Amino acid sequence: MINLFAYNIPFASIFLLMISAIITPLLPEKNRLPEKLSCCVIGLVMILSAYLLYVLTNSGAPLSFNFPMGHFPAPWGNELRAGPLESVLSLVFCAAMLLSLLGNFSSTAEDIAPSRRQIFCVLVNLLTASLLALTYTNDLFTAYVFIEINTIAACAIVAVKEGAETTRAALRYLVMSLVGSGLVMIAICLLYDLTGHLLMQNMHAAIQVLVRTKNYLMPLTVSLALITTGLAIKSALYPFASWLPDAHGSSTNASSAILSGLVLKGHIFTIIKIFYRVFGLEVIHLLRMDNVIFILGLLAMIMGSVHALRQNNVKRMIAWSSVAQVGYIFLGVGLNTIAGIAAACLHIIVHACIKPMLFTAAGGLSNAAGHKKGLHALMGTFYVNQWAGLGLAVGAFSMMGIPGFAGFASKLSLTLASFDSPVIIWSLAALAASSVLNALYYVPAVIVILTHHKDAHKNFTAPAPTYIYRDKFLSGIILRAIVKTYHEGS
Amino acid sequence: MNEEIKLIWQKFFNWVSGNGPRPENEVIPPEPPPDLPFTQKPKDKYTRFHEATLKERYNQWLEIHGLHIFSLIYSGLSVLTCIVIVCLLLATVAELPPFGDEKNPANNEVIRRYVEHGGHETGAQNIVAGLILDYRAFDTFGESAVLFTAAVSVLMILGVSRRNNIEESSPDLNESGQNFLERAPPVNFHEIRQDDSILRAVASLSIPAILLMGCVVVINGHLTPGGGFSGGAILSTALILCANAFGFERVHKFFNERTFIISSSTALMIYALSKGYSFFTGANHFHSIIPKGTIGNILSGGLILPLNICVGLIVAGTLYGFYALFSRGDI
Amino acid sequence: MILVEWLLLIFLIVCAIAVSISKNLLNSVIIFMSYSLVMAVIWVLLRSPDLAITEAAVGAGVTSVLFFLALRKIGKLEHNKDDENN
Amino acid sequence: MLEKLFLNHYEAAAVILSGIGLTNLLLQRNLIKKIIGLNIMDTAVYLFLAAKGYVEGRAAPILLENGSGGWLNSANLYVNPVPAGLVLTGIVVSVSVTAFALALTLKLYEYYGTLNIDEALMKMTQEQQELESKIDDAEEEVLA
Repeated sequence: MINLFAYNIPFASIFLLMISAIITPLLPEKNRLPEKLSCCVIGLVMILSAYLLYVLTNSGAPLSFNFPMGHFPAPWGNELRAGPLESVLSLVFCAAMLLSLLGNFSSTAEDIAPSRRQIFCVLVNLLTASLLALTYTNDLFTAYVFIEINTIAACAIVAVKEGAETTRAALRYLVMSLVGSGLVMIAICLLYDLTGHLLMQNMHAAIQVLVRTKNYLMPLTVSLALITTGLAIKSALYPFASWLPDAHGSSTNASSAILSGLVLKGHIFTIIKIFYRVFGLEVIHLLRMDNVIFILGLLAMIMGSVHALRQNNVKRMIAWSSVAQVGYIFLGVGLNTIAGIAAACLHIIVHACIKPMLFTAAGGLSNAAGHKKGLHALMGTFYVNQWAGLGLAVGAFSMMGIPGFAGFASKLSLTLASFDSPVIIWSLAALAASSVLNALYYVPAVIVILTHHKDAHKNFTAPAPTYIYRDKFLSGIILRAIVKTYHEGS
Repeated sequence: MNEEIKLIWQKFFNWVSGNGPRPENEVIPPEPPPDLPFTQKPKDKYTRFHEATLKERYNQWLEIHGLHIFSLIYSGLSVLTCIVIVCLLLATVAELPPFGDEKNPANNEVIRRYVEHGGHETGAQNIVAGLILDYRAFDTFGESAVLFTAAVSVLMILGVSRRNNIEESSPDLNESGQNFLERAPPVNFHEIRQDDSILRAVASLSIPAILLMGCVVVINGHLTPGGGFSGGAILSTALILCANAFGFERVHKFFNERTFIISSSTALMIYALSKGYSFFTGANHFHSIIPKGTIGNILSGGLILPLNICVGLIVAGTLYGFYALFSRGDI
Repeated sequence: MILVEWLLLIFLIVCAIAVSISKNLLNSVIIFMSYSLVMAVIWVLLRSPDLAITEAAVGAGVTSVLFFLALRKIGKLEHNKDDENN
Repeated sequence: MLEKLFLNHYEAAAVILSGIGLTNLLLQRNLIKKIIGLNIMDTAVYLFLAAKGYVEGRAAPILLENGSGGWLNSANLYVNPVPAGLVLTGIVVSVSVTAFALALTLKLYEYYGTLNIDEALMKMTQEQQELESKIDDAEEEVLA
């Protein structure tokens, strides 16, 4: 049995974030107090998650436990479930959130008016709380409610930077997300009707019975298809990803970092949970959803990179690259093996760490170039803001999958995972093609920022703040990746 | 009779189209013609020209970029998708367990416990109230958080931006001529204020009744249908009516942005803390000190009554806040 | 009783179609309001009085008021625009 | 199949309504109508859920007195309370989402003077082009 303190951490982390969101509007706006408070709380939650991970992996306790929310046991009340994977994800989410906030501390001040900044903090806290709730929850309807919080908070975070473009992007994002959540809601209703439960393990048992007796196979397929489509829209799988570059490209740097690093991941992890915990991999295979996901993942890997190649705006380029990376994750999910899902989780973590860094670095570079976002305008910015330049380079190498960087580990595990599956040729070809395409747009970007520009001193403004946080971060990633695969394997 | 309906329609129409009340033309309003709803209203020359050009420019733009076909395909595809979805879902529905049958999978041991033990486990007579505020309270907490998120976001989008813009008007927006609203003078109280004596008389009679009704619905949430959310919505209508009849300044005296934020944050905080206490004690198998009371009494249901009051406060404040923000961009 | 149910359901569908094809936003909103009211009645038939109260207060009340306010504000904005440009 | 649809008429109606709502949400160019479509879809889903909770001949889930001071708490007397609870939550969610979407729509109208996202996109791209050409001109002047 794990100790009482660690046992309460999942609940405590969600509630701490909620409470800090609730009291933030009451704080004075002076001294950027709200932002400091949210950073502190997110940092605290990060430490708590790390401790939970430590306890879960080292104490010889059972690897996961259920936490009933209230006085009533499993099928009657809500429940949280925490295991190593959940605690790793919450640790990564909190860390990425904290670093995105700290790394963009000054650009946030430039982009957002003070009174909006306070609300921005409320939204960030709510977003983190909803992400953690999505990570820990064991109940489908709770997941739906927190998906909605996530949606509203994410759209509001896009719109937090005032301007015509962000408003349009936020609306577009909102409409697409609402289509997604509508589909998810329909699917949850169907599943509730078929199984009579909302809790994941009870649903799983009921679905196994239904499949064994070959009852209601068609409604099951439809609900699976609907819930997958809904969440795929929200997590920007390729044909549904048209909203992403707008939303991520136009908002303030902190928002882009948070959105593309974390919000997408929350939805993807929900899909993985539904596949793995609600339906079970055999049922997914039986209902043919794995093939669909696999093909869409392949498509996203290629098309995301192709779109990214055509962009001139550096933030939009990185946003389209997110679409390609989401494709990698779905490729892993579509392999429909334990190894595939482990690789997908690993890529979620890697991408959640690197994408915020890329956005932060790109934001820092474009600030250094006088708030221009065109790729050619960034020429030589490395020499103005070395940390940001280094961050962009490291992130780019990692995205390309150069050995020694974090992206390599996840691409390697994806490759290894696809060895067992009959579709190995396709997945290997797509991995190779996508890596080459990644290189085709990331390498020129790195070269551009490294090229010495003789007018550098004239145009460029003062360097952006330190990005030192970013690098410490990265060295830990590979280590964590290994820990993670170890847990999935065991 | 017909004339009266026309007159009422006219008033409503004027209100919606933003022309405000016209107490002086109680007899027969001269303009605009009553049958034309506001979207088809003949507009001033410039606007019509402007909208026409916008449409034209839009069509041209579609053609230039070769998007016309794309937009047609998009429309066709979405209709097709929806037909496919409807057919698929209809086929699914045909396979689902039959309607109203008691042997449906949903009527399982979970429901049995809710009904059979719900009474003494939660102390609430209304099973739904016990369900959402005790058994599945985490969902409901999430729901309040959704409302809070939306309130804060709408405040940010409509309220705060306006305040900032008036204080430190951003030059780049005004230069491009885009932001015509920001150049409009800020709305003052007098402009919206209604001098309708009938409305005032009716409002002063009905506002206490509505408030009472709202309180009854909130406080009896664990005994009868209703509860924090519906009661809060009723309470907010009393505030809205007050603002409409006596002007926003009256409401502003006791309910402004500061009180809005303080009241909803405090209520949500009480909600979170009390629910957190009950989650904590429940999960750790500690004894909870909250008495359940006897079913059917007003003081029963453990935490449900205070939680309903908190939710009612949040909802009333938030919905009035939405109203105020939408109608004048400030609370 | 069955007949009433069917009538109400058909009314809902007609309302939904009318909302989508009506050219006038104000009409759409009013039709949507009646849709919500009928939905509240149906929920009473389905033995869910809690839902009926909430839907009547929220769907037919608050949501419609928000739509009206939005339309009104758009009308108002157009007026401002006209005033400024004339 | 048709017979079963007649049997499940509430669900069938709910499904058709949600299809119409979804069409509106996807297809309509006008944002206000999109949002109405969203509301139709949401209420349709709630109708589906509420219909799923209904059981023929049972009472609303509020405990009835049994005449001797006790409560009738047999599970065979009341309809399923879970869908009602879920729908209550869902209604709050949809009204919050509606308010938020309408606020964004108003903001869009302030900026672009249109309720159509595509027209707004067009306006934006054209303005960007104008702005870029202006910047180019300015740069050329500086260079000259």
